[in-house]
Amino acid sequence: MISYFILNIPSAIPWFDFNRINVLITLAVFFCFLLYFIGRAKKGKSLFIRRIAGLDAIEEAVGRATEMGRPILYIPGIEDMDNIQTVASMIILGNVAKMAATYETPLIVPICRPFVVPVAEESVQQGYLAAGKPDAYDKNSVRYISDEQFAYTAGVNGIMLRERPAANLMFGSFFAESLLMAETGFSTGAIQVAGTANIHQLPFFVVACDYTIIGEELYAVSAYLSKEPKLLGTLKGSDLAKLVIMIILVLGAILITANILWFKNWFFVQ
Amino acid sequence: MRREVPLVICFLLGALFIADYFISNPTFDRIAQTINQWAIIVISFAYVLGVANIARINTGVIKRREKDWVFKLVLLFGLLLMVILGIGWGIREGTVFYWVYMNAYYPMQATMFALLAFFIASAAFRAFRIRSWEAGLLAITAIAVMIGRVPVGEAVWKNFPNFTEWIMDAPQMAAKRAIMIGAALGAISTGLKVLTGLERTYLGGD
Amino acid sequence: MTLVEMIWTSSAALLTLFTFSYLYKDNPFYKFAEHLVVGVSAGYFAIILYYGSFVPKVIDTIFKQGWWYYSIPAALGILMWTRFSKKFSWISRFSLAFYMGIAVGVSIPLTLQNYVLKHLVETTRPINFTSLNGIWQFLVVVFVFSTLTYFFFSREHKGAFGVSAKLGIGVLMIAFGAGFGLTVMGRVSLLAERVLFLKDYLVELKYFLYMLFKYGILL
Amino acid sequence: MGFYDRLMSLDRRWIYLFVAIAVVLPILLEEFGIPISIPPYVTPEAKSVYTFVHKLQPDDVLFLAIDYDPMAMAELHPVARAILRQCFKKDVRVIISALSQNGPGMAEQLISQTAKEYNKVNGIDYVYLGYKPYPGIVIMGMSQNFKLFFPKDYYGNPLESLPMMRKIRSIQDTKGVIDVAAGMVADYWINDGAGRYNYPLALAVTGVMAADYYPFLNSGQIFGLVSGMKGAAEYEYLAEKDGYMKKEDFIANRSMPIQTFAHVVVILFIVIGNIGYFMSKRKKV
Repeated sequence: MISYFILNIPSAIPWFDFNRINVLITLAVFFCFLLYFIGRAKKGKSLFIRRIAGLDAIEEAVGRATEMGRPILYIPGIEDMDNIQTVASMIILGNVAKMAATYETPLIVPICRPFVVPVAEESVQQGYLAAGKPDAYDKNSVRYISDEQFAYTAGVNGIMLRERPAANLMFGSFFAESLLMAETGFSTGAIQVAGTANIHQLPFFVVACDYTIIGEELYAVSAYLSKEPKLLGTLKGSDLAKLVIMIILVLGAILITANILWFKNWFFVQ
Repeated sequence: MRREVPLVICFLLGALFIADYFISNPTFDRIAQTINQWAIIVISFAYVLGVANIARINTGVIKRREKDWVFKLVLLFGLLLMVILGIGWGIREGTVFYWVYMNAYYPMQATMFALLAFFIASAAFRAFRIRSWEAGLLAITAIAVMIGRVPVGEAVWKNFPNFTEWIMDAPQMAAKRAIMIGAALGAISTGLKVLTGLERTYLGGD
Repeated sequence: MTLVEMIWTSSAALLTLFTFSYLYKDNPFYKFAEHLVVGVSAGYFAIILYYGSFVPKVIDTIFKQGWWYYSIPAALGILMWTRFSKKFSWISRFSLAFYMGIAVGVSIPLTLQNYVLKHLVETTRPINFTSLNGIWQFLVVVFVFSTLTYFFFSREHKGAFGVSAKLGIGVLMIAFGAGFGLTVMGRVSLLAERVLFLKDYLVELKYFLYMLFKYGILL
Repeated sequence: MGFYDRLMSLDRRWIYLFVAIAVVLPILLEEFGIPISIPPYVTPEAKSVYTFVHKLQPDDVLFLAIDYDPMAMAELHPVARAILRQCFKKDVRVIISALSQNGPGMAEQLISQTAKEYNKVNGIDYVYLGYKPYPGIVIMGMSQNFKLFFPKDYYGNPLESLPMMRKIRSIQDTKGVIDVAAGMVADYWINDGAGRYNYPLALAVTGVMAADYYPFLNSGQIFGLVSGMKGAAEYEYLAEKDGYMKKEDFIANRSMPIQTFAHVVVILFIVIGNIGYFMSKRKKV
């Protein structure tokens, strides 16, 4: 049994895969960017982050639901926790739960993967706790529907048609069900805000929802909502990384036009 | 204990797998692969939580005789039926489990998916109004690509397929690349926040 | 076609129609189909997982192969069930953290490699204004650049920066329009498949009833 | 409310009705013996997949991943079938996996049916591995050694007992991978498969996914892309020209008229919506 793990390794194989040193360096540099800005944020230096329009849309949707006295539907996508979009969605969920708790508006969270159930429950509970209303937390708000994409969609559409939520928030990793849900949501007259980094579904959200959060904005919203300055620091760090990438893009194109190849080749991963 | 131990577990495993990417030692690789398989095992136990959640919520509705409670009975019946059939008689082709899958579950699933053909039309009708320059670009590109996808395109203009190809290759691809790069950075920074314990919403309160 | 087969196919056809009925409006038939599929699919997945993962990965490895260390993940899995108790539910966090650590650790370097570095390398191509291809290539760089500016959070979209971000929005809209247009085809083929299924069913049904009434036999 | 306002806020059920007519009409026409056929325009990315298979020699091994379930059958079965036919006709050997949860039974049907047409035998001319959950991990495993996740094939034969698998340890020993996929399995192939272990990879995906994979085509991470029903029609067209299949076996090409009708309906509605929008705006001004 143990022998399964002990292999005859030719001594020529090095421990470190030198082909990937560029990935390691890039990762380290990116991490340093993040640490630097988190450090600055911790010291209390104010960091400017522009207002992300999607945030207002979320708050407006929650407000609408409160006014109409109807529930909020929060759909966290159909993928498991190994997709970081689902992680970001759970962070946003915690904050939406906090808003819902403050306004005492019911919240419904249908789930597609059983492993997400405990995480969603923790996030919602945490939100209610943060709003100072732990007793208002309804155990039935997080509902596992089904693992199967379209059975899940059917279940969610059923909730939309019969419980008539006034706000549909869809954040996470979505596939073909995006338009099925968004069109049904439109027909029930709900205000809809969606966000995903799944590029193939963005067109449908853009077309059918009132507001769409695109790609990286999903992560930015999750950082922004948590209101912790140190988490905002990571947004700055990722902005700096983007700036560096843009510089590399231009510089790389110029250098390669001048027939200088090493610069581009350095970034090449086997 | 309640907070720190999980954070340490998360950090150590994350570090192990990041290291695995850079380490080419086969023994190390094999250990990492084995632990990776363990993840699947851990998840499979979560199904008990899922099924328990379904049972709790639906029996609640039935007990209180809320609206549509009869349909919740149908739901629980379907669930029990599949579990009993599956455990009792197996799941191979030709079993009742398989037939229920093919004739109850599959047609429903396929029809839900097919509804998209209708929804895509109604969404297009409603949303592709040229209200602003952005909406105009959206609508015009959509129409152009639709024409390019069917043989009508070639009949209208010989180079139509090439034109749609260009849309796919230049602006379309550039946008996807930019979204991809941005989203990847966002995902990595969120991932690092989770590993280092800066972000711990998923673990809940104390 | 036997009677049993006919009943099965008829149920498939009926459920197809029930689901389509939702296009008109929500109704009891759709409700029935919806609840049935949710229940059946939840049961289906639990069973598939039981045979596909639990039996071979847990039971077989631990008891048949005697690889005792596979009881570690099994124990972590069982710890998830502490969520049924209010007092001990915090223990389930160990399992959550275990899975999250692995998932995030695996994805970080791969995301960087495949979604950042590879596309960076491929976007840097020589600039060459003498050929059409070269001009397109230059445009791709410009488009990627401006779309990236749209995703900047540290600055307001004003001035030259705003112009670039605006171009970025335009590029995004073109991409979304193209994605939408490209999809219509796939969705229509799904609908066509369903319609063909119903057509075949009607033909079979006609034949079946014909045989039944004319000759009184069940094939 | 004026005519144009009413046009703008047309009940969506009218649209549904017209879409239904557009799909049913060509089917009825064909039923009454009036088939409509139009040759497709062949895109280079579909052609490069075709040429790759076309250039394989007898006894070369191709890895075919059937990663979709019955949901995507309508769109992806035609191309999977065309590739299998092409391989069997050329005596190229094929290893097949099915990493989509509901796919293995459907894939088995396709494979055994096609194999029968060409008298091919599992274990000698092709090997069908079947399904294992968690595609990312399984793909990494298969790229190192098939036996890690598939000690036995779909039919329960141990891999070492199959003559075809004697010299083949992992995907790295094959000529390349063609992944016919609906859903994110394709990403796993790009990242965890070809990305880590460097073998040629081509995709055949649903129309909706195709747009996402153009960047990978451009970056060389995949060498070809067959997109949806249209791609399948192109593939069938090429395969028919080189004699791999007959016109009667066309599936994708036959559905093209339905597509054309439906596209025209969608475009017409967009145009109608805009006419309503502009006319009602002009009136108000």
